[in-house]
Amino acid sequence: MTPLLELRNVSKAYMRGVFGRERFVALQGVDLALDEARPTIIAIAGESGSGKSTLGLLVLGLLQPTEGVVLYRGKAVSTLRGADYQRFRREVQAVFQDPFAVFNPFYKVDHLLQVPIEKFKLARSRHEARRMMEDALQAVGLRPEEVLGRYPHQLSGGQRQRIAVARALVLKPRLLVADEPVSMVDASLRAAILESLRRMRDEHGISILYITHDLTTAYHVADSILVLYAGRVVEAGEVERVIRAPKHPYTQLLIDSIPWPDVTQPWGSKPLAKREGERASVGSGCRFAPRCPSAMPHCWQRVPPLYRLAPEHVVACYLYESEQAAQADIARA
Amino acid sequence: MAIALDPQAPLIAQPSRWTLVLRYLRRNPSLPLGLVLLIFLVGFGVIGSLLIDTSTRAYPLAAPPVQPPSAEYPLGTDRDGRDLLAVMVRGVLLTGAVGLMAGTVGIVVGTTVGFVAGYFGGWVDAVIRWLTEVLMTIPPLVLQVIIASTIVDKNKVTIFTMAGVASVLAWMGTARMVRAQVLSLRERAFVNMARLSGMSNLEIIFRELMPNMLPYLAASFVGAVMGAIGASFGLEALGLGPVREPTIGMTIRWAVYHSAIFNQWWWWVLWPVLALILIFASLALINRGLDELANPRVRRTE
Amino acid sequence: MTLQESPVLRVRDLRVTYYTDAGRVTAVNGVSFDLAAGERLGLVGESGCGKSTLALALMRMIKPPGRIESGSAVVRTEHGEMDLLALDEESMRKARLSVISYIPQGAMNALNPVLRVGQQMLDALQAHAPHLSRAEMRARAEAALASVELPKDVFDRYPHELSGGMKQRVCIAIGILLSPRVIIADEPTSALDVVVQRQVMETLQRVQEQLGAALILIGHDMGLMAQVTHRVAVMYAGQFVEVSPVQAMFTQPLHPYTQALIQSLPRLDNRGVFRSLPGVAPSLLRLPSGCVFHPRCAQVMEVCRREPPPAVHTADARFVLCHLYGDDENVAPRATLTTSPQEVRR
Amino acid sequence: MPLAYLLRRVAFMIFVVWSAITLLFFLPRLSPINPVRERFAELQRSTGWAPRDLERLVKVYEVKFGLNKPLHEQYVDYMSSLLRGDLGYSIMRYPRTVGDLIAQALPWTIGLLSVTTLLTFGIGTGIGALAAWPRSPQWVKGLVTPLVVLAAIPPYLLGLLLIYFIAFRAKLLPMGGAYTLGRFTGPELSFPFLLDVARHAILPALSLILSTVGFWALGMRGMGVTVQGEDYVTFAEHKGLSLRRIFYAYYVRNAILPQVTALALAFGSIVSSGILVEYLYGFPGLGSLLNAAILANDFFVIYGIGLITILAVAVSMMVVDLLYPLLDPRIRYTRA
Repeated sequence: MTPLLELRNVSKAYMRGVFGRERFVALQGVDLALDEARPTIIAIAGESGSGKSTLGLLVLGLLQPTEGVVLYRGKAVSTLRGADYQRFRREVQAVFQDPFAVFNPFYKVDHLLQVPIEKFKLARSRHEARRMMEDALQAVGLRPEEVLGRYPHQLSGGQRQRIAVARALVLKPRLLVADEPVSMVDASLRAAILESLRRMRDEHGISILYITHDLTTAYHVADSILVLYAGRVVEAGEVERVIRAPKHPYTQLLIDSIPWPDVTQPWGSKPLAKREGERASVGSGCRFAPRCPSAMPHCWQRVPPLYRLAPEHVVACYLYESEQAAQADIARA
Repeated sequence: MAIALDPQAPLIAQPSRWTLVLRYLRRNPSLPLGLVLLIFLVGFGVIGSLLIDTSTRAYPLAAPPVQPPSAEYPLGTDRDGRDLLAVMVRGVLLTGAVGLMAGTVGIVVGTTVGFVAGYFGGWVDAVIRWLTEVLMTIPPLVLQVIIASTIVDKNKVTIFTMAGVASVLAWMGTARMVRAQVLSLRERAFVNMARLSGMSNLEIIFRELMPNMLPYLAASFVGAVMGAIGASFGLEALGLGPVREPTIGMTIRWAVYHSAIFNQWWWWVLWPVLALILIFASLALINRGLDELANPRVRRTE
Repeated sequence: MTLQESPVLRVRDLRVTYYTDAGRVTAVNGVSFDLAAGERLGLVGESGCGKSTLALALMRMIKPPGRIESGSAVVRTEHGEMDLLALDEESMRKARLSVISYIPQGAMNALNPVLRVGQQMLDALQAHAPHLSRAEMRARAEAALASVELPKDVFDRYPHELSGGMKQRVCIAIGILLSPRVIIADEPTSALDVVVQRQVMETLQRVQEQLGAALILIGHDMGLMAQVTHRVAVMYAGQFVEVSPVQAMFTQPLHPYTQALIQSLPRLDNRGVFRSLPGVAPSLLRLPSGCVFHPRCAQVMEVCRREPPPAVHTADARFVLCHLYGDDENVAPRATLTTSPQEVRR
Repeated sequence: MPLAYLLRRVAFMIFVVWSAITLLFFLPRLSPINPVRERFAELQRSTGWAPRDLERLVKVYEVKFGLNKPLHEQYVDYMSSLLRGDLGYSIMRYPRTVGDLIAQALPWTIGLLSVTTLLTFGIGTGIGALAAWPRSPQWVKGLVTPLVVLAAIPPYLLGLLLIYFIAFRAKLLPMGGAYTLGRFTGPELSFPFLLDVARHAILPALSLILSTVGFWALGMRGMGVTVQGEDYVTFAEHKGLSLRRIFYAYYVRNAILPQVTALALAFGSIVSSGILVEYLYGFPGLGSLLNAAILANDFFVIYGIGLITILAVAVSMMVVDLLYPLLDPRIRYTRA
């Protein structure tokens, strides 16, 4: 069966400088596949500059890969035209990080919901459109009469972000890219938004790419997780396994540094091998080698492939060389 | 588990729109001041041309030459026998017309160029940036002098020629502003949102970007009008203006040409200078007011 | 810990009001607390609850239309006590950095882009210790850089040549340059990745302990508070609603707001459980009657709508502002973690 | 400064200048107006003298000025003579060369404009910096609106008012010219002469200063307001620095960066920015020369003036780009 979404060896490089002489590789050789039959939430985790947001924009078709291909229902996204393109546009939606920036300040918040209803002809009448909007707002815990007809700056960040989620609900997409949807929302409201995401998966069969730097929320909402470091996948697998027993030295460092809100779960004891800001260029080797406490000589030579440790757990690290090299479709959980 | 509904939150009290407008005007008096001046000038021109037959009185031989202000000629007359009151009335309208025409061309061309450069980028942007860079190295007055003196026949200059010459450079400021604005707006997430909602490029430009730029465009338009009036005035002062039309600039040109000050014909100089100063002052105040309106730093405090 | 006995900072009844176009906004509404030398106090709350205003008030950096209405903030130094809120402008200027220092949020832009890092440190020394020779100043600055584990050459670098974590360390180095008694760190790591955040926080903690200074850590990340602080103050709509030692705060929160807040946090042991706090923070322009939290409170009572709650100091040195604990001296919490706000919701 | 960057920047400047000159070359040649014929028409209008064999004379002059050749050959000739620094002959003052006329006028212009530009920059930037500084007295902030109006008024108009009120009515200063013609036969290096020149320069300078000081003040104020809100200014206050140090090293030092760029550009355009005022006061700089050339249809002089203004602007833009990284350490020599 054709996967809903498939990334094959996708890389994205940005050109910098006036004549594009500097090449900055944001993402390199990423493979990913999602089946429609089993809706799932995949967390894409990594620190800033890891390429996680680039991955989201590539999936949304807002960026084109420099290498590899992004396929939606078996067709390359960049070549979609006509009805196929309309279907892709409607079925692949997003919730972005900044709940203020997604609103056009010129319009009332209704605009965000009205435009897709109008463009995708989801409603036969204005009355029906209005009802759809109200239903969606209620589904995310907002009172329509309190938010409709107001301007974005008159609402709180949490309310705005929930409207953005409601927009996704109106469209009933097949795939939702949620790029840091709660990082700019007060802690007390995060749970409500994450809960809406999970219900989208359960009740509407929507698959979600949950892009985040925050592993605590990833742990809570996602089924599987994919950890990026400097544009490459370093570890991926079922979320419980990866968070509870990380294998890659970077993932270990990352998870060890999570400040859990729990006094019985103290901050990690792992030694911090290298300092921040020292990301020496590594040419052809593992990008993490300069910071890695267990780096071996050949880590500097070649990029480690993904090794499969379990049916649902792969890691790109020579420490696990003895394990079997894995297939690319890591996320086909 | 259902998601908890917000308990009824008290709506944040917003002062009424009018209160906000009044408060804004108190903080930013440039705009109303400029508008009052502008209304006065327009009123002077419109009402004046209804009361006075400017089509004859503003031209030579309509009155005895060099009369100081009197009951019959409240502003006096010039050496060629023009009634200066009629000249002022017609001149304000003509000068305004030149500015409006050139400003309109400037804003339309500038907005289009700026949008194309900013939104599509790439080589189009590179060509446009190269062109503006080149045009920027040629001082505007010099370029306009060259155009007006070598392409246009000096004796056949009309106010349309003036507007044409003035608009050659009137688009650049707008184009640069629009390009910069588009570049910053384009990165905003709402543009991505619009694309995900199925909007095309054109729709994004007109429905999403353009409304946000209205205050900037308004300020830019006023700036272009001001620039065009300034440019045409420069050309007129140098004798490259419409010799047969009583624009304010040409009136000053003739007064200087005939050494009006030296001959003690002070009224011939003073009225047109005052009129132009009023025109520039009103436009500058409006431009500044709109600029502050467009500036998000100011708006955020509302 | 016997922290209460000799407070290095004693804040009483601090009130800050902003006079805005839309009306009067009391951003800090009668806050009192003590801080012991060497103590790390966390200050948490939703955005707009007044926590940054409180910090700015202690630095006397409230600008119009804001105004400090009342209160005192007495710091104990080796030269005696001084009330920061009663000092004249010039003395306050001298007190900044040398008595109380501030490490800003978003250190990305806190350093002057056109001056070298070293010069910005020398500026601070020149303003406060002009009697030092140039060489002594340089030595002090370099020592400060070393104590935040920055290489020596940072002294001669421009801010844009440093990473985010390094810039934050420079800000910490500046903050400790004159050995202040109190350090206020306003979300010092909010822009940093978790690994860097941990490194920076560990550095801050270490230098603070070396100095024996008190630290006020402002933030919204309860996880960070749990890891770093001794005591946590929870702020809501301009008031402290609960101040408790960190252990007690996380195991047995007293105030319903704190309870809901802690319940909403994702931890390792509650995967997939989503409990959010209903409602939105009230507008400071129009505060609810009685207890400001009552419209969102799961345990709201009739009295909460009418009367402001009493300030309750418990025997185990905790503070809570809530009608639930109004009557008895030794508070036995009526609501413990077993009855969560969600479950008792109507 | 990396040599490669310098070379790239110089090459870019040459490219821009070449583009502009080429534009200026083709613009008038696309026009139907024949400059030689215009010159004779002008002569006829002013003196009544009309040559009998006009067509032959026109031909002769066209050969003399090279206007008879095909366009591309003219272009090559034009470019190669420009490279030799030869701007051709003036039509109105033939056989004097354009270069000669410009060389005579240029020192006057540069003298007047460089002084006024520096003065206005200093005064305007100072007012602007204070207008955006929160602790300034209220009246300084109130200067902004009058400056907006003043900045919008062309110096020529102010010049007219100054002539009328100060020179003509009050008779405080001379009405025009660069020096008293009766007292001096020509420029000389003596104290009385310089004093005389200064007296003559006050009014033109004042018209320029009054109308441009607002430009600098508004630019500085705008930037100052932005810098005021920057975290590093706030942090400097948190550090307890003296107000003086914050004002100069943290606030002005950052806000002034765009002003410096603008100053370099203003220096690039000093040859053109005073044209109208010079002409008004009969000040023997480029403005008066340009006005004479326009009256006489002396296109070669007009082009010559256009050319050196272009060169001045292009060079100063390059200088800005080369010097800016010294002022702002964030900018490195990578742009081209």
